[in-house]
Amino acid sequence: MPDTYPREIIEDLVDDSLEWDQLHDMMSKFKDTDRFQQVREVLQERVDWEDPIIIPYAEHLYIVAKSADRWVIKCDCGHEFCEHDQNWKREALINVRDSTEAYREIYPEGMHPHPDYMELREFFCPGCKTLLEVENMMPGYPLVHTFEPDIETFYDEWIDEPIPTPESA
Amino acid sequence: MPDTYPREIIEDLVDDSLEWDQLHDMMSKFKDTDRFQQVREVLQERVDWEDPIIIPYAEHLYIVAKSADRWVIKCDCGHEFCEHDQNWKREALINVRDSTEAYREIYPEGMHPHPDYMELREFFCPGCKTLLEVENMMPGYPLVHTFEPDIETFYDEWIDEPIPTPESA
Amino acid sequence: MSSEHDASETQSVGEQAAEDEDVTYPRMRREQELVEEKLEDLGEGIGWNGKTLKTQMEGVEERTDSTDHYDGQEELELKSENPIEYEQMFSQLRGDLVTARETSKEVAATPIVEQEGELCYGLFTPEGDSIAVSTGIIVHIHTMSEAIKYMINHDFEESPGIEPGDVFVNNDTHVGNVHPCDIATLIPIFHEGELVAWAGGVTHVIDTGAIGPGSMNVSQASRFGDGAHYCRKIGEDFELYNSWEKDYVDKTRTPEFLKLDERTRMTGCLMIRDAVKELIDEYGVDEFKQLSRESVEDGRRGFRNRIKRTMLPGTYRGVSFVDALYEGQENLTREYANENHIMHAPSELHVREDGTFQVSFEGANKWGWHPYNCTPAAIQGGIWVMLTQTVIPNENVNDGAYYACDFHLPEGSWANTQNTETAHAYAWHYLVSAWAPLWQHLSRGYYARGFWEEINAGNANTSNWLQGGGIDQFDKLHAVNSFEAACEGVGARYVEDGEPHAAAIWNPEGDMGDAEVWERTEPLPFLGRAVKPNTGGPGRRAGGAGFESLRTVSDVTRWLLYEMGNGYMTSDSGLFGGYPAASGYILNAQNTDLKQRFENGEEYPQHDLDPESGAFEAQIDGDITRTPKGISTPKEFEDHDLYLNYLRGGSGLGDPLERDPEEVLSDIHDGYVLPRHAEDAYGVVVEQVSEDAKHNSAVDGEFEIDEAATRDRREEMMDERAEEAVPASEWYEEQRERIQAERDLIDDVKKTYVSSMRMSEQFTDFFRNFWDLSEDFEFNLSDEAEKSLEYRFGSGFKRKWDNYTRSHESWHGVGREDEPVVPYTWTDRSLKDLSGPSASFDERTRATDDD
Amino acid sequence: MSSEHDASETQSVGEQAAEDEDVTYPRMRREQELVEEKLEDLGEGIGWNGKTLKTQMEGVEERTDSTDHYDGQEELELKSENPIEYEQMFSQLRGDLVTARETSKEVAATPIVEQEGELCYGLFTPEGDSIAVSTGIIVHIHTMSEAIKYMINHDFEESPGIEPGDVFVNNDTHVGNVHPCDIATLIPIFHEGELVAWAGGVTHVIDTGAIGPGSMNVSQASRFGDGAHYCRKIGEDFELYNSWEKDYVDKTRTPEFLKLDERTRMTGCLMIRDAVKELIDEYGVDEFKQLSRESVEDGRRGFRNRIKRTMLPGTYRGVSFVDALYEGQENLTREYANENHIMHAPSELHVREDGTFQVSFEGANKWGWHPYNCTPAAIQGGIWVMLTQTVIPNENVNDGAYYACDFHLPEGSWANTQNTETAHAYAWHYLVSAWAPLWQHLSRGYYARGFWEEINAGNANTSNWLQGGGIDQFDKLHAVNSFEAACEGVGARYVEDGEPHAAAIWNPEGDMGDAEVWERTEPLPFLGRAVKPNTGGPGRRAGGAGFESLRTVSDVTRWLLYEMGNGYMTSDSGLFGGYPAASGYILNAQNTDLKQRFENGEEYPQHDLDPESGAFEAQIDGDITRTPKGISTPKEFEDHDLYLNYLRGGSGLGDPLERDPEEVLSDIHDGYVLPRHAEDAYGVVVEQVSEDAKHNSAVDGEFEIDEAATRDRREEMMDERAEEAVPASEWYEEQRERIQAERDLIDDVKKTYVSSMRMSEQFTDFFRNFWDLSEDFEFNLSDEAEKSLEYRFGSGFKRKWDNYTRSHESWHGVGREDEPVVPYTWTDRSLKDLSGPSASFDERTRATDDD
Repeated sequence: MPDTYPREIIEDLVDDSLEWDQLHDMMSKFKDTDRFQQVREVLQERVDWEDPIIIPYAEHLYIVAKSADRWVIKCDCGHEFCEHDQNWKREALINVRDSTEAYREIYPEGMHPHPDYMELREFFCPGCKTLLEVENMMPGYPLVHTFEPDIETFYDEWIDEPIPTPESA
Repeated sequence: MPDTYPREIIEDLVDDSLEWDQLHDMMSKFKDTDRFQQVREVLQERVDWEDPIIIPYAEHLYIVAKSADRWVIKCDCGHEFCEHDQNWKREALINVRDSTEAYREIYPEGMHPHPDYMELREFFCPGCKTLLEVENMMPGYPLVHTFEPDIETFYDEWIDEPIPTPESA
Repeated sequence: MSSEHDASETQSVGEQAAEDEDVTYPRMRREQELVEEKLEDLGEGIGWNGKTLKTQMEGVEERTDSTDHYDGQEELELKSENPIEYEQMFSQLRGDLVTARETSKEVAATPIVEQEGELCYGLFTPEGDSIAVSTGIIVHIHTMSEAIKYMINHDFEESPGIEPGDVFVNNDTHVGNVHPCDIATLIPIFHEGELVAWAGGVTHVIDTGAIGPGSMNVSQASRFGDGAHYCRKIGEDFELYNSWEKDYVDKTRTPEFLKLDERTRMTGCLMIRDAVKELIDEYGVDEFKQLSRESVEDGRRGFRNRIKRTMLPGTYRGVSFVDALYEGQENLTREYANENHIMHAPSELHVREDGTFQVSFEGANKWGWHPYNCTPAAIQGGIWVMLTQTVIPNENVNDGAYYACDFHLPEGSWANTQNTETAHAYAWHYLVSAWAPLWQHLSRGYYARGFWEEINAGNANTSNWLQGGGIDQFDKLHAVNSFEAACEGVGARYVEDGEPHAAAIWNPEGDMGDAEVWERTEPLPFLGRAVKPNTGGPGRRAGGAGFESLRTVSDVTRWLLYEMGNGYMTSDSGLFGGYPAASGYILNAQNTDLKQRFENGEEYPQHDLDPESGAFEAQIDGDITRTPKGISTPKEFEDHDLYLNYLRGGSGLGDPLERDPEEVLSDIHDGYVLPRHAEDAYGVVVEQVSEDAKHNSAVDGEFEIDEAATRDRREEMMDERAEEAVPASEWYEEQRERIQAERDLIDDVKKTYVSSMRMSEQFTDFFRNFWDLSEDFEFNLSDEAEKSLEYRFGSGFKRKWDNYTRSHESWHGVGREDEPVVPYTWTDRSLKDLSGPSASFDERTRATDDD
Repeated sequence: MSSEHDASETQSVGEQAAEDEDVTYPRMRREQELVEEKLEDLGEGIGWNGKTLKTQMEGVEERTDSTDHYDGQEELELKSENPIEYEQMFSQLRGDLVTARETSKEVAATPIVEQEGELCYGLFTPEGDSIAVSTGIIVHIHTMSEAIKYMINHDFEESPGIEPGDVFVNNDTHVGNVHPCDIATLIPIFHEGELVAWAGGVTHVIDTGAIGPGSMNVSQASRFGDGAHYCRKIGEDFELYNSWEKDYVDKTRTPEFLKLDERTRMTGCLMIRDAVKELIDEYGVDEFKQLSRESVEDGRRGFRNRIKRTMLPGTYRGVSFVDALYEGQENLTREYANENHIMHAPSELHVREDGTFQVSFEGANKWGWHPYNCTPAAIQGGIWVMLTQTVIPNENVNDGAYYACDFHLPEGSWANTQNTETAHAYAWHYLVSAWAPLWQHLSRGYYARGFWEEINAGNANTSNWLQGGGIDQFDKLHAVNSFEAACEGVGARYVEDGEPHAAAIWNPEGDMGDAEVWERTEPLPFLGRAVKPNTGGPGRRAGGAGFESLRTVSDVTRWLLYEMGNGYMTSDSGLFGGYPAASGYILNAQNTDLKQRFENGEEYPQHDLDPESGAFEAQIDGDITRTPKGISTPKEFEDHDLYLNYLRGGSGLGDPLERDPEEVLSDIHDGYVLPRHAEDAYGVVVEQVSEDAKHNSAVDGEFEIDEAATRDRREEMMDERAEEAVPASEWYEEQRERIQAERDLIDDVKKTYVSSMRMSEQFTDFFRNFWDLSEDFEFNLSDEAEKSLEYRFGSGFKRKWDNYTRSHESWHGVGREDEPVVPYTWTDRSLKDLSGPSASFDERTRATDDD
């Protein structure tokens, strides 16, 4: 019983170039046990920098090892945001859409939130200006620290591998 | 077992001069079988005219026999309204209270019907001007023919007596 | 009496009963075995001699119909052969019912039941006809009767089964109730495997989960806001199901009160069951069965005898109205419920040659999107109780009286909606207003027959109802409905003034209740309570005065209050020249400075004795609502807001100018009449003895009669009558022209006429004939009014009963285009135009004149 | 398929089942005898080995708690020793459940059930844990589980008894339901005198008698307007009580539909019972019992394995909001319900080291006077179904997944009101909006783990709900609620655009339904139906587009319609730079000239594809309501009025500037995107090929890309980003100052913050810490907002459950002032500040890592 996919399928997945039937198979059949490792390897190949990827964090973003005990959040453009357990949004560029005019660029009349009730916070990478996240928030809301992976547990207990370091890479 | 009251009690009743305890006894004890006859006799004595009373019809009003086959509604002042099976109100004087001003003679502010919703129709005897009935009606309502006694059944079947006539009186 | 205190008392009474059952009543188990044997082994029913209940009920109806005697009881064998035993048995039953009520009342928690006695018990035949009743709100005897018949008719015997130890509940208006807040507990009583009787009890509970708080909310337009409805089995072995105990508590804002009320009813029903068992032990079951049959027939004959002895045969007619103003009300549950309603209740009573009654409401207008609609059970129960309080005010009250009355309630009218979508939460508003002419029918009969001591001008419109709820002083969800409304002025008698602030007709024991008691369950302290002047109608005999309580609000959050009563119309007319009682108004004050006034020891309002005086307004600052309307939907009140609870007076009797001036003077001193109205209404001129003299001082001598001026004034008034009144014929022409031109007739009024005309060919003919209008005369209505009628007439029927037994056929027998079974005699046709006096009587019921 | 046609079909199916029972299933009788013997003669319970159900349930909980394996099933004996038999048995059960659903669906009357498949079945252990489920709206599997546990917990076994042939109903939200319109039928399955399982089925019915018509009315403020609630026994011997059949029909506007729905559920449950009996016949009861235990434990392990295989341990956080605007709405049932609400749903997911979930809503704000409140059963059932559709999208779905999740729902919040006075009729409005971040938690986990094919930006806000009722084209009282809402745009996947007008998440089978089918039960003809542009959120992968139907009204009287959806807020955010879906708006036209337009063959509106175009307004005269709000209370509609039913789109994923311009061009041609937004949102410049070219023509080639201009525009937009965006630190200072000064913050927003702050010390700390506010920082509110909070916080609790078993203790475990059992990590404290990664996990559930 195969519990892995061929490398080229994983590459297509990462490149978002899978055909629908391939994708459908992947969704409805088994979940491969080496997916994390394969995807990480492909991603590591795709980026232009050497820091070992510890985990893919979000589209364009990675937690990478700067040393054995320092992990940071880094954009694929090379911009480094912050320590891995900090909220990268606090280091991003932000644009807030909170007027009817600004909303109407994206949505037709009447089909957008009311600016008094909700604003859109667009977070850009200071390096490449890519739009990394859009938060729809009630005005005045704190920034949400969306994801804090438990890296040690993951590596130590779930996949039983050492956490990558610059040395191990 | 007594099933009749003394004549003087009945007279006091007709004159509205019973004491409360007498009245209470009358209400809570037996109903005398000859009441109709006694009251009719007393009333007949009280009125100033000779037409035999067939039945007391309402306060001040009577159905009296003008002949063996003609009965009319008559006021104790002597005024004759109409045939016994007609509505005496159609022959009365009428005053309609249908303004706030008119209402306020009888009731304090806010405590009377709204003139658009209800009027008071006061019916007076054309003879003695006594107020005989007050109807509280929605504007536009027909006059109500309140009471049509079935005299024949009453005399023939319920009390088994001949209906009074001028001749029998 | 705190509710906690009550709870412990209850427990002792209620649990004792439950425990006793297991230990000392092995009878129930024995009965269960016997019934099981009959049902399963023998395939028999629980009726007598193995019949099913349904077959047995059909037999009773069949025999009643074919013999015109209840159950074919042409001879009252037991009564005639052993009259003393009959009376002993009946009195014992009656006594046991009264005792059950008095004892179980102690279990109750609310002042509604405990102070006002809003409960009653009945003992019924297996078919649901009442044999004997307790004291109390016995309107519900007949509604319970309908509920039992409904259960039989809809095969509850088949499932869920009717077995020894079972407990049933009903509060569904369309099954048999006036409104959902009167909850009935019904238990079957078995003997040797046969159902021999039902015990039933009703209490008026404080909240049944209507869309607004209080037992009789006013803001809903349909059943869907009327509260929870129940008609089902809720227990076995005289224990309530756990599922039931967890169910209804969330369908009320006052679960603790309802639990205690239920214990009350259970306690009473079990006591009645014991009493029946004892009676059977003593006299044997055959005697009991015979008694149960004969007592109903005896009741039927007793009613007719009483009628033949005290009334006159013939036809009595009257009409009454009441307003329900919803235009502009807030928080209605439907957009189209925002309209004004007028109830139109033509009332025609035929007293037939055999002493039976035929009551017809032909011409009643359509039901409406308000909670004042009625079911036949409500009207019949309501009128039955009204008759029991008047015609047969004695112990021998049961469904016999009902069997002597036929009711014809136009199907689709407010009096018989036959549509389970309609709301009924305060059906009494229309019901009590509609039966007003019946008082006068009876009084006219009594007058003609000479029984003047029985004459009564009518009753008060039972209102205001102070209701509401929110989070109370104990930080709990709560609802209130003050039964101060059980105390109103009574209509004038022929020989006495109407009693002031006495019992409302539907509860002969009602009184205003102790202020302290109300305050214990209602966070609405009294600022004042007093007789209210000029509420009773003027007359030779004056209508009894109502009273008023001025309440404030204390220690609540999100508290709602509302008013319910007549406003633009007065529902009860005077008699023989007496005037109707005053109509209602609303007075509230919100955002007041009461707190500061308390703190500063300043004056604050305690009354609104003379609404024109400005006294109230002078003593409080705030947002004051003073309106002559009578109904408001729930609105927010906060601490230190004010609410006037004005309880109405009764109507007057006789020409006020015939009233003894001394009595008018007493009226002033007693606070029944304001001095200015002594002159305007009575022609009695009074003088204030000093500048300090106050009306309503309850001190004699503050006013004096000016006798000469009074004489003059009265003569002058007689002259004014002669001058101002016109011959009716003149008035007729003027009015006819007004109607043809639709002049000065508002839409609400015209809508009422059109509604009745669409309901009834007969009324249409009457109206057109009386005013000599064209054959196709119709009023022109606004679009809104047209729409309102279209909506309601287009709603059709949605009936609760699948099958109607004979006694329910009349629910459909009226309002047809052809001649209805009820003769309609409002048109020019008089009794004489009928083929004979007896033609006014339904063929079916003519022949019974054996007694 | 007409309802009449249906009725006859139903009869054949339903009655056949009933008849068969008597003839061919003497088993039920035999079971009844056995149970009676146990209960009465032996004094035993109906559980296994003579235990009562309650004792048995306590045993399962005890063993689960002490071993951290469901029922102590540490070894899956059956599965490990005889895996093929285990799988065969389970598959057979699963297949039988699916068959029961497919077969019984044919009995159904409404398109809701018949077309949309709004029904499901489950098989449960005696203690109410689901063993296997059918397809369909399986959110109700877990709610039925709660209902069974409630019945056990509240001693239904004692009374009314749980016996062979019994039928139970539940729709009470506080017992175990999302909202009252989902009615569950539950029947116990016995074998040799023991309860071996429960069969349960749920259908979404068309009307349950809420204060307004339709299954999910929006105008009520409390339970008292939420419709009828049931939790009780309604039949024996697999026959419904006559009392029940006469009861519920008046508690709905659509009795005929509900009758058929009930037959559907009965049919399905009886089929499941047969299937269980056959399984037992084949494999023996011990195997079946073992299967039922092991399958739940297996499900629990399966969930954890799946999580450990596809997700990352750690903490996921998100927040969502939705609006419910009631200020100025008409016909609310309470005066103080007239206010705007914002749902605040902070969502914190801890994926623990053992693969279990801990979901916390700490910080959620208070419940409100609207019908969008939730019970724990609703949230847990809702999230359970969401997980079954995502994490475990296979056959092996049962309550095992539930046993692998802990929920912490602050008591008193909208997510766990613990107050039976609250309204819940459309709990989904808050529920679906609140679980939006969970999609993203999962997607972030999948992303980190490499399972990118599972990534999904979220779901659409499920709305609009077209609902209403009145007198329909057949002159009958009717209610409608269009399940076109079962079809919405889906959120973008990582690797595909979101599906347009696909299934709503809570019903994987949902589609928009045939217009003709809706028209058969709804007097609301379609004028047009089309994909709605710009409803999906822009992104590299676009959110799936919603659609719209323009309906008119035909041949009705007193017809009400209303809207239900988000308006001022969008509830689902985009992911990874994608934008949220568009929010809703309301468009109606009343008093129109549509009739004349029809008659004259003139143009009339069929769509509102571009609200800015003026096209709609140009094609109709009348009173047009166009408002960006999403909710309206029932309002009157007449023939030829118009109603836009706008079904929402899904949210987008990834930076829109990364979207292939060719795909944007396709979007235009497919009607997903209006041309002007191609440039504004995507930086794609298109040109119209000719003046006649239309967007949304579904014809390719009407627009062309200007590639150079597109390149330029996109570069320009990147520059604009650099210029206009500011460092977050700068933004932070500005915002901090804004909050301190309370500048540009409306009362509705501040009220929401204050509500959450009063609910939660933790949220308060988080908010103050984040913005570096003083220790006593509070927002100043208007009097109205203060009152609103005071009213609700002052309302206290009114709990439905008397006793909570272990699994229900968490309903009270959150929101305390001291450290709650859930670690709250939103404050500066990160995972690392805890004593160790495992410290984020409740002690009780740490140790289970045996599989």
